[in-house]
Amino acid sequence: MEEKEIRIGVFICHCGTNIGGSVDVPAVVEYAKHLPNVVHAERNLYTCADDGLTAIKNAIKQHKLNRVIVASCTPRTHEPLFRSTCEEAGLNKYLFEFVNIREHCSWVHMKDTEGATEKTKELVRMGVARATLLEPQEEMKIDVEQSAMVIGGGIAGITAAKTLANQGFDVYLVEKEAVLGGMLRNLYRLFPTGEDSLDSLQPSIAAVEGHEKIKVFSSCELKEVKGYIGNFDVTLLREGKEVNFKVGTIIVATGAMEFEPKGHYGYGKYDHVITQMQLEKLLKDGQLKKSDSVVMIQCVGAKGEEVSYCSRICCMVAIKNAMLIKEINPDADIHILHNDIQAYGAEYEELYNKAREMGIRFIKYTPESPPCVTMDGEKLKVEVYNELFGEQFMLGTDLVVLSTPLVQHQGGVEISKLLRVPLGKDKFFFEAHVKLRPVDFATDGIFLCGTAHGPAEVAESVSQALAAASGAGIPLSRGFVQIEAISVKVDLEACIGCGFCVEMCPYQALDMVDGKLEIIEALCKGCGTCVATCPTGALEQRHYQNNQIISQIKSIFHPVIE
Amino acid sequence: MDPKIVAFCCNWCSYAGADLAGVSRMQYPPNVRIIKVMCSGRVEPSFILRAFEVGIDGVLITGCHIGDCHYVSGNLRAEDRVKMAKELMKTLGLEEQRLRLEWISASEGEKFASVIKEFVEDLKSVGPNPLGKGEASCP
Amino acid sequence: MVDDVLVIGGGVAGIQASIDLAGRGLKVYLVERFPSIGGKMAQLDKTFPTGDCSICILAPKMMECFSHENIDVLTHAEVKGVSGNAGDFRVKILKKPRYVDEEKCTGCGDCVSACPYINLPDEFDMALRSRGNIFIPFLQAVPRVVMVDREHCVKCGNCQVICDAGAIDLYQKPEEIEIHVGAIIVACGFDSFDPSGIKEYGYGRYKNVITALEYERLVCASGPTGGHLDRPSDKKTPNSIAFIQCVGSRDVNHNPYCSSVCCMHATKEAILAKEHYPSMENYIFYTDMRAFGKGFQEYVDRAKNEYEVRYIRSKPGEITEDKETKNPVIWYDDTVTRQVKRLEVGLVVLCTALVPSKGIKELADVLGVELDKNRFFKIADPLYAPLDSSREGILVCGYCQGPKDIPEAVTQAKGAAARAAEVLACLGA
Amino acid sequence: MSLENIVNETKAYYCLECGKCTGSCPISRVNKGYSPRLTVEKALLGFDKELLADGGIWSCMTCNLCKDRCPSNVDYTKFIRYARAEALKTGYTGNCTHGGVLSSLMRIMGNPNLKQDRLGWVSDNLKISEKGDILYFTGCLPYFETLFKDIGVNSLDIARSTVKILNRIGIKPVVMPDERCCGHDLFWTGDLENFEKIAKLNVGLIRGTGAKKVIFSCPECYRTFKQDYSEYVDMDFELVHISEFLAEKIDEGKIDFGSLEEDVTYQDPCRLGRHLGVYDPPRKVISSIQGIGLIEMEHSRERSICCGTSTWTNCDRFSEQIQKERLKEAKAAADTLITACPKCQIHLSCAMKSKTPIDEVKIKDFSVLVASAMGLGDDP
Repeated sequence: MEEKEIRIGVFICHCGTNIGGSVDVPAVVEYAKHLPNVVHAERNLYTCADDGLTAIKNAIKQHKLNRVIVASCTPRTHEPLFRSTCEEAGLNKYLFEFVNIREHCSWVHMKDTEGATEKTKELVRMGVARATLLEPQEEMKIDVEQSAMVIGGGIAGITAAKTLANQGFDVYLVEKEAVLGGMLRNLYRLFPTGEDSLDSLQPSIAAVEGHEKIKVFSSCELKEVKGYIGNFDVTLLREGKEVNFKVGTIIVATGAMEFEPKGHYGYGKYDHVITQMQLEKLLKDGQLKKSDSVVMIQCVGAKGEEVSYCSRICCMVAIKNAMLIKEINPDADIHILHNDIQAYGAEYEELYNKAREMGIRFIKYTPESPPCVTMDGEKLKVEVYNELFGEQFMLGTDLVVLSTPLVQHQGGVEISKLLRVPLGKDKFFFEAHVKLRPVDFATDGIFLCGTAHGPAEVAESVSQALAAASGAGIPLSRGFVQIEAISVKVDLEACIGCGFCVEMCPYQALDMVDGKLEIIEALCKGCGTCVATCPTGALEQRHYQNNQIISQIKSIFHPVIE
Repeated sequence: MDPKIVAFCCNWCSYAGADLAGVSRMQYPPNVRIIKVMCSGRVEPSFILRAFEVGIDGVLITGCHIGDCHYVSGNLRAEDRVKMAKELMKTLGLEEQRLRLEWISASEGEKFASVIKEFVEDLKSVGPNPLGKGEASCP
Repeated sequence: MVDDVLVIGGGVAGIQASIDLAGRGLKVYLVERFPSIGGKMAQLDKTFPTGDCSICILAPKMMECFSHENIDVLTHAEVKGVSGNAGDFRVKILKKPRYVDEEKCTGCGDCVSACPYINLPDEFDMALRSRGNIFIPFLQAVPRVVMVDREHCVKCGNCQVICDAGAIDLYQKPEEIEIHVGAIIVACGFDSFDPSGIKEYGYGRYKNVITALEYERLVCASGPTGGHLDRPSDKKTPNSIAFIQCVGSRDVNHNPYCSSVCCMHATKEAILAKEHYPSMENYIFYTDMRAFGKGFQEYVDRAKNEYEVRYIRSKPGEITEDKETKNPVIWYDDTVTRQVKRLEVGLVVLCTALVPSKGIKELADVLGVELDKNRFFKIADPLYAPLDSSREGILVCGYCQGPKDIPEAVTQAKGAAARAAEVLACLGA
Repeated sequence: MSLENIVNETKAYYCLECGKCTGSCPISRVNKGYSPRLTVEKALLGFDKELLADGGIWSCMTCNLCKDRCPSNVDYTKFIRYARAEALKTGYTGNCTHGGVLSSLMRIMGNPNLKQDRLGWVSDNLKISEKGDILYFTGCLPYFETLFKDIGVNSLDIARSTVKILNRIGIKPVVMPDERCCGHDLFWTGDLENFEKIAKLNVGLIRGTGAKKVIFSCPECYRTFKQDYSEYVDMDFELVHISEFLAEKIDEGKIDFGSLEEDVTYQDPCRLGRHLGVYDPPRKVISSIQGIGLIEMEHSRERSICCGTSTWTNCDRFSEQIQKERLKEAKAAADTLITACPKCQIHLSCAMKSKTPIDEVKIKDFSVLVASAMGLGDDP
């Protein structure tokens, strides 16, 4: 479509009375006929209805139109419809211009027909000016490598790998430890079902290790990840040797670790002050010596300065472990000192009730005056102010168990640097949108699940892993990724390599490679913020080029005669 | 005197806010001409000056609330550019109120309408663009 | 072996599952009982903890789902029968009549203003506004098509006269279609628990005692009062609001489970009230403050410090009303100071439990799956297969699988999509 | 029964310490020292001695407001009853009012050798019989008449009216000459030993009359027979409250309640209402009287407030405050308050007479109202 004659068709919609009611549509059509490059103008009762769409297709063929303008409602709902109509008539869908004359004009100037009609004429005139400068675009299709990488071999990583492999995609499962299983390896029983942690894990590990579509790389480290969605090339370090392969999508399932409560409640000073994980190990190995009284303290290190979040699962871990101790020694006197018990949902509330039924006592302490643990001769002594009863309590106890939050580990921080994906204020990985894209990263092609996203128990990690697998599976099953053609392009002659644009991009789609700008089209989301800083105009945004916008500004008062 | 306003609305939040004003039939004066951009960060100081140059009386830039930007930080950049543009206008002797930056979410139709009404009143009191209407010939 | 998928329920979970399935090239049928997709999330004003406007982040997904070439959205329709098994389900769907031709109607709304009988409670706006016999489900409805309430319609014909598109057909018949799918994803969401059974709180007796969903509609910009918090008794803005937690939740006589979202949406609603009305006093009556999600605890801390929301650890015993001012009066035992106190506020918002949606038992029977004792879908292996129902090939996600918030519902929806694709792949292989 | 067993029996361990009980309790609202939540927490935290010695457990009206509203279904009313039984064993007791005359009366009536002469109120126009299918249980009315007629409460009017109404519909009820107190207050103050004796005595006497159906005008007797006797003695006769009996008659169309131009409001007795769930029959009977206006108080049905004290223990200024509050609420609804339990009538009438004046509320018993509406007059 080189410098041929510009032939614009304008279609003004009545939309019943919604536009026709306060805009003199025939007058606008008459006016549009005389605008530069307009060879055809008509009006329709409902342009988006079937007869409207067929009118457009016929007009394109009959008048050999190479630009189409529809003036009607809002592009947010109807642009896809009109673009596909133009495509069906053989016209590149980026040669279509949408002018909003309902929500932005007729509906908001209902009593001022004269003003509304004038405004409609001007809006159509601005549409014509912009349409004249539109260029056809091809939406970039990027082939996608038919494989995925899962970083982390805990329950989340295993589930994601298994689901993707079962759908026929090759999966590289990368784990820094020697064996798969992650945190569940050293847990004893899982709530709410009480299953044995390691036994319940075996079938999943076996399925992954035995799966012909999954290559497991254990005791190895991620060295480098380059590229973008569909074409990530990965370099691993395994026993000193480098391994590299290409993958289409990546799932981060690097897990988390238990917070070390140094200096809290005598941890490290008295030997009978342990963490829940240490208790779990004692229970697992059957080495918990018979203790007649146990005091558990919740929110150790959490909801404070170091760790400002609630770690979600420690209440249920404490309740489960307390019930296990009660099973071994029914006469044990167990107190759980808590802030607010996070027994959300149905099963956990039931478990919380069962614990109270078994005689486990819960005491609410105030964060302002937390309990204090001292050694009284041989026995540990815990002093706590029972906020709801209003009295100080002295509990002599054989064992103090501290419930500490899950926190990000150093391995996770390194992975975030390698993949250039952000960490949140809580240092866990920061997902694209906390509500509606919980398992995606802002960067396309990389997904997130398990305790790397934040504290979660097994069922939640498994659900997230399946969700991440779904996200990662889509580009693989389609084989290509289509990018809307509004990304930026650079005129390398004009580019002076100043690099102002690079910092503008939140998606790292721009890179200065020895003085010349390199654009990773697949990563560019088309916001245009970088174009606005380019001092020389070398950078341009497809479909929103400077000249197109300026033509609209200039045509506000009179037609632009190019 | 009918002040002419050009509004750069970002595709994700404020354009949808303007749509909602329409859907809810909130009436406001017909002085504004909306130009859709993908993000408020796309608006260059040059667009603003070009508008004043051709005689537009007021320029409105609307974007998503801070933290809501579909492109993470576009609206923050818009803030810097509007600050810079206002300094230029000050030196040019153009009244600062001729340029406004507003955060409007997709459900704040009423806010969009009231911003337009307010802006029209402001511009009426400030008076027409001293550079005159549409005479300037510019590339 | 067929690899189309049926998704039941057009809320945020159903929409997300459909988008993910369609994204990998599978054909999806999305069946929604209400005349528009969007579900409960469309009724919310803002969402926690970011304060995003709910419809702003939902509408693009609704449009993407509705206009996706791989997804057939059947609104105002219900699943009537399911036979066969995984990989080969035959599903009977009843498309209830809208009395409007979806193809012709452009949602212009002329008929809505032409209908003279505006006296029916608007379901979407929690009956805080009345609608006519012909109505648009809500402003941003997708599909943006009107519907006739045939039961009350007196066939005066005003709407037919005014409708240029000739879309209204008052004799439209229900239509039963059969589709053939390989897997089924259920995402039928929840209903809000009706607290009038808890007589001591006076819902239904005192005008200024409302539920949280009603509050959301009152403060929503596209709601019945255009976002102005006008309390029902005198349409004035109250100067203090009390949010009461666990109304019908964690209650053996109603719903023993914790609905998991009320502590957080109450905090959000209190913050919103403070933002719109700086002099507003906000109280939240709670038993255990449950802010366990990402960014939640920090959100509650901000509510306490920045927005001066006062959290009172107590479950009120009773609410009475000051006869003149119609202000609700809360009688409660402040468990921290161990004193029985009285608090008069301008408005009480009951954060009611969220219960499985009406008709879930019938749907479970039709699907041949079991429900657990709280009437959520029964999960065979809750830890390692949390989204598989008790029948192969039928997945469940969202609130109907158990209490959860929007991000968890979206996560489970994507998970269910992956499981469905996995089940189909394994059957097909 | 040790405190620990009491906690298990009443499922008090499910307590979430949410405070809804104390927030609902009419006593806690006026008496800062009493809190059902703290009482349960004492048991949970092992403060057995302090709990049993705490006089507060005898102030509880056992009115079930807290039990019905507890989200964890802790049966606090049963918890108090068991605690009182345990306290009794360790030598603690409530502060019995009226010098303890009521409790000694009840213990005496548990003695089999007692021969009462209690039918003095049966004048010749009241037709009763010794044997028959339908028996009318009068409980303590003769004793209440003696004790409380000086505050203007004639409890025996209740008995007379009830018999007149039954006679009007052709029933000559059996009224036993040696009937004993039903033992309600013994049961609720933990004296189970005497309670068992009285239960067996009463059931033996009733069996002797061959009665198939026993009608009660007092909700406390009704509840005691219906829910507490079965543990100690089997009964093969039907139990029904007079309001339920009359409500059935309306359905059968066999009764006309005449007319009465009066606005009244109705006090749900906690035993009839919350304990037994009988809310509608009394209302149905009252509103079928032509010309009557039945206006509900602010707190009615499940939310009604009890009459301030129970089992004749710990009546104090707090009880009076509750009674005053209740009378004010009744006055706001109507000039006449209908009670359906002799104790409600006594306690509320007593509060009417108290020093600090409050505006006059006429207090009338349910049966007396119905009898006068039917023109049966209240002449003896």
